[in-house]
Amino acid sequence: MPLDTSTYALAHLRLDGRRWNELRRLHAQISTQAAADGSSYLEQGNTKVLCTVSGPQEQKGGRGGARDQGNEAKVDVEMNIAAFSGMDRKRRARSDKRVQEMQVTIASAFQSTLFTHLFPHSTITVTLHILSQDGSLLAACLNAATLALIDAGIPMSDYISSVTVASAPSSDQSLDEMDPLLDLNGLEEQELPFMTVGTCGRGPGGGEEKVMVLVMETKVQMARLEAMLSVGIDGCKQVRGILDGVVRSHGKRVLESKVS
Amino acid sequence: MTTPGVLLPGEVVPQSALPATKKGTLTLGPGLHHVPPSTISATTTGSLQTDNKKGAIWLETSHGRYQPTVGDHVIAQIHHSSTESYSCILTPHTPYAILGQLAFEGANKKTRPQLKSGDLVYARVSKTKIECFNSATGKSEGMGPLKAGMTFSVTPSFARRLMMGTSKDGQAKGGVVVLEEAGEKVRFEVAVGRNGKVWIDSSTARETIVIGGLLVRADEEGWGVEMQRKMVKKVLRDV
Amino acid sequence: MAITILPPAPAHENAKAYHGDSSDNDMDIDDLPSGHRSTTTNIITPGQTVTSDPQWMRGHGTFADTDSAAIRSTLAGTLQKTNKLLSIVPLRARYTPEIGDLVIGRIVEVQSRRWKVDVAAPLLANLLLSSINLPGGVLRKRTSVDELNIRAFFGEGELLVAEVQSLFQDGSASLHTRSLRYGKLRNGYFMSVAGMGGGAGVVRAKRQIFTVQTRSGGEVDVLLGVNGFIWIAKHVAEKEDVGINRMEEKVGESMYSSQNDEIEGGTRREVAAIAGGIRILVAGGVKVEEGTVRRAYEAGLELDERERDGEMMDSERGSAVVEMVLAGG
Amino acid sequence: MPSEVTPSTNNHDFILTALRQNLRLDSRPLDTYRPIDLTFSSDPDTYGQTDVRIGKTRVLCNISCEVGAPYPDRKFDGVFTISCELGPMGSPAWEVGRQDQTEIILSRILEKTVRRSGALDTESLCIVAGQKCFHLRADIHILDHDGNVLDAACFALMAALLHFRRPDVSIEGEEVTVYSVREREPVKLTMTHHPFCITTSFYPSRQGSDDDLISVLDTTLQEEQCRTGSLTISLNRHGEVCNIAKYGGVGIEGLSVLTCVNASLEKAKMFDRLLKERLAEDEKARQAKIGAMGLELSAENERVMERPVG
Repeated sequence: MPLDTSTYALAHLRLDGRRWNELRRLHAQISTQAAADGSSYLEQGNTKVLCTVSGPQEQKGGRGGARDQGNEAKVDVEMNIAAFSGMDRKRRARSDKRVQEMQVTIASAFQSTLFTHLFPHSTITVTLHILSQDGSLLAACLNAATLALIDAGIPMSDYISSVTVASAPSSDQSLDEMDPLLDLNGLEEQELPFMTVGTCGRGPGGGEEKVMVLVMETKVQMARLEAMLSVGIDGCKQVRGILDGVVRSHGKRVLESKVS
Repeated sequence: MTTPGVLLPGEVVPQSALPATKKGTLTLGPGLHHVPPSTISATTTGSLQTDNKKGAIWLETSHGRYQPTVGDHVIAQIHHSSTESYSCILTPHTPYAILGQLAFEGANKKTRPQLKSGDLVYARVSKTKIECFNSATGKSEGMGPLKAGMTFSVTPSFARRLMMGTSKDGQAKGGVVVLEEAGEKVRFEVAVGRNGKVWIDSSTARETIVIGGLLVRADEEGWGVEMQRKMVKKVLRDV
Repeated sequence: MAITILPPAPAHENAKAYHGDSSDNDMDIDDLPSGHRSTTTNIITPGQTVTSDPQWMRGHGTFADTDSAAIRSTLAGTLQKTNKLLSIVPLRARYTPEIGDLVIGRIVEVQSRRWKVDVAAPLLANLLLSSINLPGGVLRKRTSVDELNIRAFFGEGELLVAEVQSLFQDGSASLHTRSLRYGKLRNGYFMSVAGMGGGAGVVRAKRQIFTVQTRSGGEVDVLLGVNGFIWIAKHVAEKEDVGINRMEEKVGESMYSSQNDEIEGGTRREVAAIAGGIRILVAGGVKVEEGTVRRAYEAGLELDERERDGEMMDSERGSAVVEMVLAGG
Repeated sequence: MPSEVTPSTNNHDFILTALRQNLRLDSRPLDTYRPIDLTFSSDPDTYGQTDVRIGKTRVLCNISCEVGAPYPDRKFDGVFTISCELGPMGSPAWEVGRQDQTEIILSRILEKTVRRSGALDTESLCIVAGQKCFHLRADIHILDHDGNVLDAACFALMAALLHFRRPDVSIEGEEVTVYSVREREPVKLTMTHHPFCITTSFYPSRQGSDDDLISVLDTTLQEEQCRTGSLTISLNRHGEVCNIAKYGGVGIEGLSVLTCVNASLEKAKMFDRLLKERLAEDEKARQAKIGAMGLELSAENERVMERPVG
């Protein structure tokens, strides 16, 4: 569906009224599922993701597999995209390469952030249910998984926070420049070249953020990458702040009600 | 020694090629098959080798994967350990070789090497297992865990040629002089496993890479003795 | 009328970004009393720098920054100080076995000389045939017949209570049931409360096994497994003064029976009442231990009275119980 | 049975130590590719079959096409599918019918690099809108896996697409004629740009630190097994990036991503030059062959000349 993004150049406002560097409403809860070891629910605009973590637990099935794993836990990601989550009711097969790619991305991103060596030959299973899709799906999944893994009490070096960033024609027509846009919704994603950036922050006072995940699948001039990347990393920092707030207020609630 | 001819599977070894022995018994080595009453045919491709003294005849092949034989020295990689033994990899995608936890020189329950997954050992194939000491004498005889260094992969036959040693007149029996030639110029440690692994450790990474590279190329490109000498000289001059 | 456009407000105030920095954390470490039970009240989140003072040692839940000597957290939880050792107690985590823990587990696999037991830990626990009481006497030697009849003691899916005897290198537990208090579980009700850590769940306490005198169902045993598994069963009267000789008989009698006894309705109702009380505690984020369980049961009884008089709404019951438990503590 | 043998601790440590001294096992600089060899099918009637070797890695790509119906929602586009085959021939670790992570990544990256970036103009494959179009199929077989399969497969695919020629068609009213190779000179595909994949691998420069990373191009299998992270960038010689993929692994600084992109541009230009050279050589060889054949088949040649060139 062709969409007119040219209005951005005139008003400096995006389709949903946001400025270029504005995130959508990011709302999250943790410990939503009692049965799971860790769980979270995350809304990034209209993209809604439910995430549960089970494990670390001994590998099911053959012991041979567990032996081969050796000295660290394996992160498994299962993604379930609900048929009603998109614009048209379409069931995405599990064998869909796009879904599998996202699963691989999330699994390997956490494989290197979690302290998996503390749990030899076991598995950490992350299950993601996508309830509604409106852009930035991979980013929302990474954020939700981070929260659920924190809830499950699995040690990690830092939050992985993620956001999408696009490159849009600049408001200044005279210059042949492009403006980066932060946190895309579904319509913008179809129109503009964009990438998903996921960083592992270093916390307040720590060093520089490291890019853990970087996925781009649309054509863009390499000169624009720098602006996109720096806005993306900055956006990740913002997201990290919000996620941290969620964890803290949850923690506070838990501590308030406990007796010792 | 008769001139070694190349045989193809199914070809019959000519009577003239058979070694003449005093006892009249003939020992068949790998790659040969005896069809009674007196026909010997090849089961694989290779060059025919004979040893008149022992009355042995066999086919020398350069292909295929290593088949463990009792007495072979091998370089094994620890895969995982269990209470009584280590499971080791001799060649990829084959069942594990078993190395007893106590099959080391002077090892007992308290003092035994603690090997982790991924460590290397130089060991010898015994009947059902591999071991890092001579079980008859209890001595390590150069076997045991290999520290640092780098292993290079060569064909099993090249590894065999490397281990043939030199004959009385100082000629390399296997026709490989890379290690000897290189040894004159640089100091390094080496262990050759019949499973096609050569472990080299030298004081600098660069030397190790150069020597390993020479071995691998000598194997892959089939260098003759002269060629090997030339290349060793040429390459080591730069180091 | 003028139209103003308001920026979308977060639904909860919890979505507010955390902007504070960690510099203020350094100072309160010194004020924190050392010890097992005391932790800071502020939350520490993954990646946060706990301290950059080199005098502290890093414990569980922390890691050292590669560039500086700073100790950073890997978990979301509270800070605990043991002398010079700093560790983070997670808000919630899977159970990690420790020697001496009383746990309730479920057999998942029977092997040649051992059982694999699910104790809700990262790895399955081992129960060796040699670490259980064999029928016919504690002192009896294990025979190969026992090995063949291993399923006669425990089969797949059966529940047991045991103690963590030792830990393997990879962190998995080895259990034993060599005490009359331990062994197979029957005549009761199993429930599991999630995880452990700084939040809700079963805590390690002096007494994990206790008996509640219920109003209408006689005595009911409550077994609180440290791993979050709980067993509530009809109390079986112990024969007093079980001498070493009598013990033999007792072990032989019913130790490994998988047959449940007939239990009267009254006891069943009381078992359910205690379970309900524990569930309310967990939902309210209250630690599960002997005191709280007893108080929750009593609070339940009291509320039943009031309800009969029409004072209470059903929906308020949960929070009322929590309040009464906390008040009692 | 071990599914894949990981390098021993000794080899792992050695490779890292060597890399920290700017040394590699095959004595080439860190940013240099192994010798790249590209051959086309020697049969003058076969187009679009390439055999790429980068060191010991070997990839075969074959393009085939047939006439079929377009997708109902894309009436003006032809159909283009890429299929990757990672069988036991390439590496004993790959089983038939079992999907491997390498396969998912490989097919997704090729899909993004070539299909989504619009390298092939699929509209040019349309014959009659909504009814007939060409179905183009690229089959990629990894024949030997010694690292850097991604770059090799992408190069093989681009080479095959540029080499391929589809049968010519003519439309007269309702009637569509598809001419065989013998009847009419087949037509080249319309390519909009030529993207190439370049994978950079990362190694820690100090034990236990992720801060300074060593970046290495064109890794062998052993080197690949020791790496802590990788970044695959697809771009053409004009610097248009059409895919960046960094799936987890060690974290890298934003700035080094840009450095990698710049370094990759050089390599993309190198690939592009190499491909053009080889295509020109092949073209020449083919012309020579056809010229030689032309003398013998002069009668047929004349008939071709009579036809109006479509």
